[in-house]
Amino acid sequence: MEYPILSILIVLPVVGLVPLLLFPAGREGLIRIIALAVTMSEFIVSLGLTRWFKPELAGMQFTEKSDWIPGLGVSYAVGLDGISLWLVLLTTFLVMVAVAGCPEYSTHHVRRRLIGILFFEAMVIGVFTALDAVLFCVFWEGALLTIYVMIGQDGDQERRPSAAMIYGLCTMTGATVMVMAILYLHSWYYRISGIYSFDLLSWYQLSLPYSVQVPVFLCLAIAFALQLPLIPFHGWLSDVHSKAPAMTNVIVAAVLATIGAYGFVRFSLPLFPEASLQFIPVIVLLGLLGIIYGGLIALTHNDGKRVVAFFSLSQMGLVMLGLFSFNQVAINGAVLLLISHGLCTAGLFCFIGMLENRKHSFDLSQSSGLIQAMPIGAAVFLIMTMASIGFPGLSGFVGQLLILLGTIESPRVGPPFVTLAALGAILPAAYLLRMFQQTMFGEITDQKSAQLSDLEWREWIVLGSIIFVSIWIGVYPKTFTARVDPAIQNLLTHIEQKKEDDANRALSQSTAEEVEVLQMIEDMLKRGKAE
Amino acid sequence: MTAMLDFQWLAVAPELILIVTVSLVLLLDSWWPACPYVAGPVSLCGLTTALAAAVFSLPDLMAVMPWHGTGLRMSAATGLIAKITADDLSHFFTILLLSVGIMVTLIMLCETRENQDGAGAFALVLLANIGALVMAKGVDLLVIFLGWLTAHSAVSLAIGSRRNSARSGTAPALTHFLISVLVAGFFLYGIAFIYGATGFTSIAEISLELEKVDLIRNPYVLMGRALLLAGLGFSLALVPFHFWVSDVYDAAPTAITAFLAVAVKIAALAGFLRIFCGFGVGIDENGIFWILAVLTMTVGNLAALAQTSVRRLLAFSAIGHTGYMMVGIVAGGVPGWSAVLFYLITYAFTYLGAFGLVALCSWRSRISDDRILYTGLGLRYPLLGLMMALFMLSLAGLPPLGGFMGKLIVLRAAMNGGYVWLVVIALANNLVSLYYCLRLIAVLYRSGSDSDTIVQHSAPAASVVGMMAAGTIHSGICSAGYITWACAAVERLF
Amino acid sequence: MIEFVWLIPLFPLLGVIIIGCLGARFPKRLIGLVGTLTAAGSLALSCRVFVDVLHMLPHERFVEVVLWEWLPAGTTRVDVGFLVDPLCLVMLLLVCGVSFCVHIYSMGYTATGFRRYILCLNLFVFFMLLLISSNSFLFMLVGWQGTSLCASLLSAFWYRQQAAVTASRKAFVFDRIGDYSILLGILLIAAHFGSLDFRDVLPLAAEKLPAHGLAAVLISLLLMVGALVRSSQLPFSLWLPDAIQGPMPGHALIHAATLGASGIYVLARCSTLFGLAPLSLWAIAAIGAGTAFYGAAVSLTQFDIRRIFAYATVSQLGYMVLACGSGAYAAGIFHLIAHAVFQTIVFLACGSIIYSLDGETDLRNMGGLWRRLPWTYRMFWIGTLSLSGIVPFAGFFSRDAVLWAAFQKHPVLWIAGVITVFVTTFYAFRALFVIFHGRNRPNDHADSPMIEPPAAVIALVVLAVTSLVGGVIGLPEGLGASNWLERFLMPVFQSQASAAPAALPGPEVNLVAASHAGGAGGSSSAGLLHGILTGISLMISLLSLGISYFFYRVDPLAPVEIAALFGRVYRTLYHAWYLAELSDSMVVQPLVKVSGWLWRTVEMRLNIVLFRLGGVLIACSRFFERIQTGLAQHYALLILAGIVLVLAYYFLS
Amino acid sequence: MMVPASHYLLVSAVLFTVGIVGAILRRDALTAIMCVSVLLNALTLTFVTIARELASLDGQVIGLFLIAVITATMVTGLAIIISAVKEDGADKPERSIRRER
Repeated sequence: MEYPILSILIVLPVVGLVPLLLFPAGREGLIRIIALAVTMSEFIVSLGLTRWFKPELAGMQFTEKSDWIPGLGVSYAVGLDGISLWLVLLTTFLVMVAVAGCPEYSTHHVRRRLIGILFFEAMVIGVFTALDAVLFCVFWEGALLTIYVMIGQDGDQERRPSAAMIYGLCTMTGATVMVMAILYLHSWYYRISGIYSFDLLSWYQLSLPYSVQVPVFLCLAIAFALQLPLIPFHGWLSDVHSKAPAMTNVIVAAVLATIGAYGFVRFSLPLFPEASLQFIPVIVLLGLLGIIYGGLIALTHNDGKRVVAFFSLSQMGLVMLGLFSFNQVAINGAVLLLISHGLCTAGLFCFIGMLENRKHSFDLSQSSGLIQAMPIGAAVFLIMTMASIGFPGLSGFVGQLLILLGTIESPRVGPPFVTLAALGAILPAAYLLRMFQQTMFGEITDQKSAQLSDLEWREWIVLGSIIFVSIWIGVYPKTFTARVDPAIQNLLTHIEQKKEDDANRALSQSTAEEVEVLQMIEDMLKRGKAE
Repeated sequence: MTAMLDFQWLAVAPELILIVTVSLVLLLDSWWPACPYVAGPVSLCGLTTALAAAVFSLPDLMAVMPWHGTGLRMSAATGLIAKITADDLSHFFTILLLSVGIMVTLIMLCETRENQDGAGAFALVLLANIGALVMAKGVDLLVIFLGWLTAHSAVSLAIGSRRNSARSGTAPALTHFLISVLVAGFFLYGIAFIYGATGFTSIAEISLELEKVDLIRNPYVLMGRALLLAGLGFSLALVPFHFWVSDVYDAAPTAITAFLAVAVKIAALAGFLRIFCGFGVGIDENGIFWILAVLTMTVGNLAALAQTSVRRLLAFSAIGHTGYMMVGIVAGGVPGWSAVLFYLITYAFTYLGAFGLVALCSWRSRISDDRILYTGLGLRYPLLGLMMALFMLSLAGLPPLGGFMGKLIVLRAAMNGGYVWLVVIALANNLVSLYYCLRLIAVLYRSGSDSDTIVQHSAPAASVVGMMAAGTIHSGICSAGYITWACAAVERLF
Repeated sequence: MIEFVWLIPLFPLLGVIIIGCLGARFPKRLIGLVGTLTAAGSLALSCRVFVDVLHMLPHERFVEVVLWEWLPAGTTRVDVGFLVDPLCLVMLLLVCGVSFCVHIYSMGYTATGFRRYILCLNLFVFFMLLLISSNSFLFMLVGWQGTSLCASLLSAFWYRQQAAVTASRKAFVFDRIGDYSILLGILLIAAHFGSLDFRDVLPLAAEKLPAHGLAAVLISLLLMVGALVRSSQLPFSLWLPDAIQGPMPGHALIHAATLGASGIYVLARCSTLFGLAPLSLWAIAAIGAGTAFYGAAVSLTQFDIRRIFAYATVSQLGYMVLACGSGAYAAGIFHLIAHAVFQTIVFLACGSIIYSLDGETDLRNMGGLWRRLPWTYRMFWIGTLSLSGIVPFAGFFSRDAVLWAAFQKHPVLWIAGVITVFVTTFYAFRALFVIFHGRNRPNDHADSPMIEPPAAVIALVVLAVTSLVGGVIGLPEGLGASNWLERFLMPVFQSQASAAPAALPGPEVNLVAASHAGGAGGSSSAGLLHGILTGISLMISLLSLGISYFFYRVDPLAPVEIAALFGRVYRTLYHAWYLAELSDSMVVQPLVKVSGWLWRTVEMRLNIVLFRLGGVLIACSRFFERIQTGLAQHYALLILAGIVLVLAYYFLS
Repeated sequence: MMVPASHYLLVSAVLFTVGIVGAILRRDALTAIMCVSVLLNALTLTFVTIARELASLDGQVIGLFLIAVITATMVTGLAIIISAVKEDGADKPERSIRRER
């Protein structure tokens, strides 16, 4: 495999949006076809990744490295391991789905939205593959900015500025804090090794004193938690979801959350083992809080989009639990749950978008009896719902169960936590089924929903493909876990080994460590003054 | 007479060329007063040739030039030599300043049609450019002051010489002039103090003197330092000295505003670098720089937060950017100063572009309220909107634009210098700036405005905007080259 | 042939796929045919497997068929695999047989949305077969949740009726509660055993878990709650009666025959674990007895025939639970089979009745149907007799076994059971007499389509015959006969029998020992006692039959008077002990309140902080703007101040 | 008799202060600029004094040089004021210092 396949993946969408820029605004059909072609080819290329990916290898694959700003140690370094592999695939797949299932309503926005989505795709793939902190930062902020613009542009009219602005502020706060943390790490790496470098893989070898780990960990945690979102950083979530159009929602719900979780995997866990271990209770508690809080609110809420939003909030709580139980199985499950959550929310939002596309709101209190108008749609929606509530044999179940199984075995998270977390596997049944029944069953209330048209073949294919993947995960998850496992194994061993290093150091010369650090800080200060 | 021989005329070639151009422009203007279109191109040619001269004179200058610079003997009787130097640093600044001058002239061309008294303004900008060059090259306090005064007086006149979109330029001209002259007084007094304490005005000798004799805590020297800081702070728009900025930027002709915001700041930074790194030995000034940096960042960005007029917003955020540069200065050393220089480049790109856009948009339509003027601009003129958004994002320091790289590198220098809290504050400010930039972008794309902004199609200004946009992106993505240049420029000093 | 056991659940799935994908334009008859064929296929295959197993020695009748690894959960691997053992086989035969009959019956009747109906049925059968043939706790969950989903879909079959929709959701949510508890149990098992395979967990339970240990009690209690919710025992017995709102034949298969039974199946399957926790065994027994009585008593007062027999089901499930609680799992399974058969008969009969009356379900509007539905009438008789346990129907033997086991556990349980016997017979015949011989003629539905189509009759007859002769598989040993079923199932519970004496304290020891000794056909005293008890229960049911005949044939006013006499009791019973109202006010309303509160007070205010901060910043900004007076001299002054500041720094630092 | 240098410096400082105060307090532009010129001339005096103290001619040269500079500056200021007045039409220079809101 000599081709720079990752760079191709990153560049392809950007190249693809050039023709979109060139075409006049009048030609939505053509534009959509082009965008679809681009995303499809992107997906096919990413399938190539699985083809050439070597499951047995634990480390990074398809790596490329070239200097960007040599003086500062900033480089263009990309690579892929088992975890990011599936996340990249998920992204390409979902973007394809979103473009294919993109509702035609408000056609004057379609072009802009497609451009946005293509750019976003490039950025996100960059985030998943970047091995250089600055590069990661660049892609990260690029992605968030795109989302901000998309929300701001084609959200609902009345609430849009505030929703978009809140989102923008939250995420930009996160990004800023992240820059802070990265600079801090950079300076520490220089202080310890004497080399300017932003290279993640070499940062992994860095063993920081605990006092340094904590603040940096917190900064990064905030940055990532804002994307997940983890309670209480979810202020933007429900507004954005309820106001944004379906296609944006697909992307936001499915991909953004994944970015956040990925950040934890790529940065927090390997870089700050002690801090992460220290903060397990906090993170886990927040996760549980999210699970229960989201579930409770969703129980009686009437805005379908918000319900799905809260659903993803609680799912993310479960994911965090899995990640921070530091257990092979649980992290495995977390990755699977990420994928499945992406698929489910994407499917639900696609369907909602198709309803909106038929000029039909998705308000639970108003729409009912849709099954009479669109039986196929109802069936598909039912399967989506089941997949989301963790119905065995579909995608949700596997992830949730692996997380729970791993968590109960891990000594760091006690059974009480698991008892609460299991609620996250149960509660969705209550509100998602309610959503399904309130909209699909019952008498038809208004004339408009009586003459709804059932799914057409395009929408059929879109949702069908999602269901197909979901069933695949549910029935034969080994396809995915087999490639994820080595990476996680690698991560855990890395963490353990670093932990015992530090333990030894603390054992041998804890005081000397302190002195050394103080010394470093002092002479560094001197240097700063002198210049 | 012998003194004349050892003077490197080549070192001042750009200035000489500019002087010739100035006189040419004025003569032309007096010959054909009816035809203002000549002045612009002529001064453009002058600037370009000067730039070319500066670029090509580099190698042989490097060869012959002693590091402490060359000088022009002012009086045969005394040994007083007004020293200018032509090291890498001054070369860097010369090229930067000349290209900025070119851009500003191009922007001016867009406003020329309306006011017939165009030529004078062109000449004044050239003069100001000369002043800035002298300031950047001088290694003698007096020379620096001379350049400083020239630049500021010329700018004051230029401000008064023409109208910008909404209002007359004379009022800001008066404000600027009055304050600048006052500050000139302080500047000069500072020089007087140091001269009195050490007996020299040339920086190199002063620093030697300061090291030799124990003058560190000498009150006169301290007074001198403080007053010099004030003098340069005025043109840098550091916070206690920044009050004139918003009014002047708001009312001055756009091109001149651009010159003030970019060229003058560059020159002032050069002077700052020469003076405070020149005899930086001795007392520790980082504390005051730290305070000034924090003040400047915070006040600038916070004040920009509530602005509805784009000019004033740009003015305040320019103050904020000075604050970021101060962060680099605090970090100090080669990393710090090279970061500052790189930041300067990206800042120049962004601001010239932004002001070019303002000139394009706000000239014809005499709407003073920018909220109406810019609402939905991005929908009516997609390209313009895109550019504006680009510059705003660069101001807010978002990747992969120049602004991001500049901030990143400056903050990195500060962080490596151990100024963690400074970095924290800077990033907090960055967040604030993000807010108003994003809000402006939102305004640009807010549909349903009834304003009929006629954007006049002025090729030169548009080309400026285009080039600057390209520069903003390029300096963000391929920043390596710029950074190496900046490092090379400051290496000699430390 | 055994290695093809996975084909058994596959057949119905095949039917689902065929009907679901292609069935859009199939004629109704073809759809029915496909459904029946698939049912027949799995029935035939399971018979084949059964025969194969019969040829094996009792102790090696455990065959595990693993298709592929499902969840790679580190050390605890979970497979997509099947475990063929006697218990599984019995259930297989039962489910396939009943589903076959129901399919045949369904072909007779056309309901609107027939395709949906058959789809739902087949899907249910598929999941049910998975549930009973899976080889690990986790894989069992697939069937477990699938069945509940299909059941709730069927309850919401007529989705226009809000009541039906609500009921179906209620059923589903209740089952999720059960799932939750079972999930926790499974997690605990995984934590303690490091495996979830029945073959690994159940035999080793005695070694891995300390008897009476917290772990054992916890695990067994959690599993118990799940099972009890499924078989709708107190206090979770709300959902099943409400859920019966769809087409009756479907409910006959799902709610009457198999769904509730799956809970019993789990109890039997985990017998070993329960053996280790006598506490939970006692709980199970008590709950079973209580529910048996509760169901019967409530059913006594209902007028909606669907509800009558729904509560009958609840009560019968109570018997099975009681049996399991008494440690006589074989008896429980036996009663499960018998009950499945006769309850199916009754439900199907009700189906024809309701159909012939155009969806009329109220007892008070029925009567004298025996002429219009002769076959249904006869079959209903058989069903009722078997339900009320009259010799020689299967119901008699099975219930007798249950009661005997209960007596061995504790006489009080037996007494409760016997009282229930009385009530059961009473309400059963109440329904029969009122429906078929009642005085008030319903308005004659001459226009209603053909009644009693041959298909339906065939299905009913087959079931009736089974119910008539089914008793032979479990003749009570106490009376010297040989209980084939118990011996066949023994290997499954053997491990428990071996583990139990070590675990259980005094009395149970010799009781269980006695039961197995009885199995050996030993102590005659036990046999005598058994005979006496049987006689008593038989007498009681005959007596209650007579009473109900007197009430509903001779003197119809008597029941009304009695109802008036015990007004309060009557009303309590009629409202099913107000359980619904209780749960609503205790659980549902608080949740709704909390949810609303969270939304209003927390979620809506989340961004307040952000806004407040923004306000402060804007205020600062305004202040800086106000400083800018626009007067040059003010600026000069401020600059002067700045210079002073700098000077101060220089001189003070 | 010899007047000590400190006196000169003092005088120039006083003049400087007077210039500042005047420039800040006087509302009309003309006076303000005159005060500024006073201020600058004070500086000239300073330089000359220092030169005399150091017994080097540099200071004197600087003084001469400054006089030229000051003149130029004053001319600039006057030019601006004239243009302002011309624009406003009214001969009330103080108005033109204010920023027009």
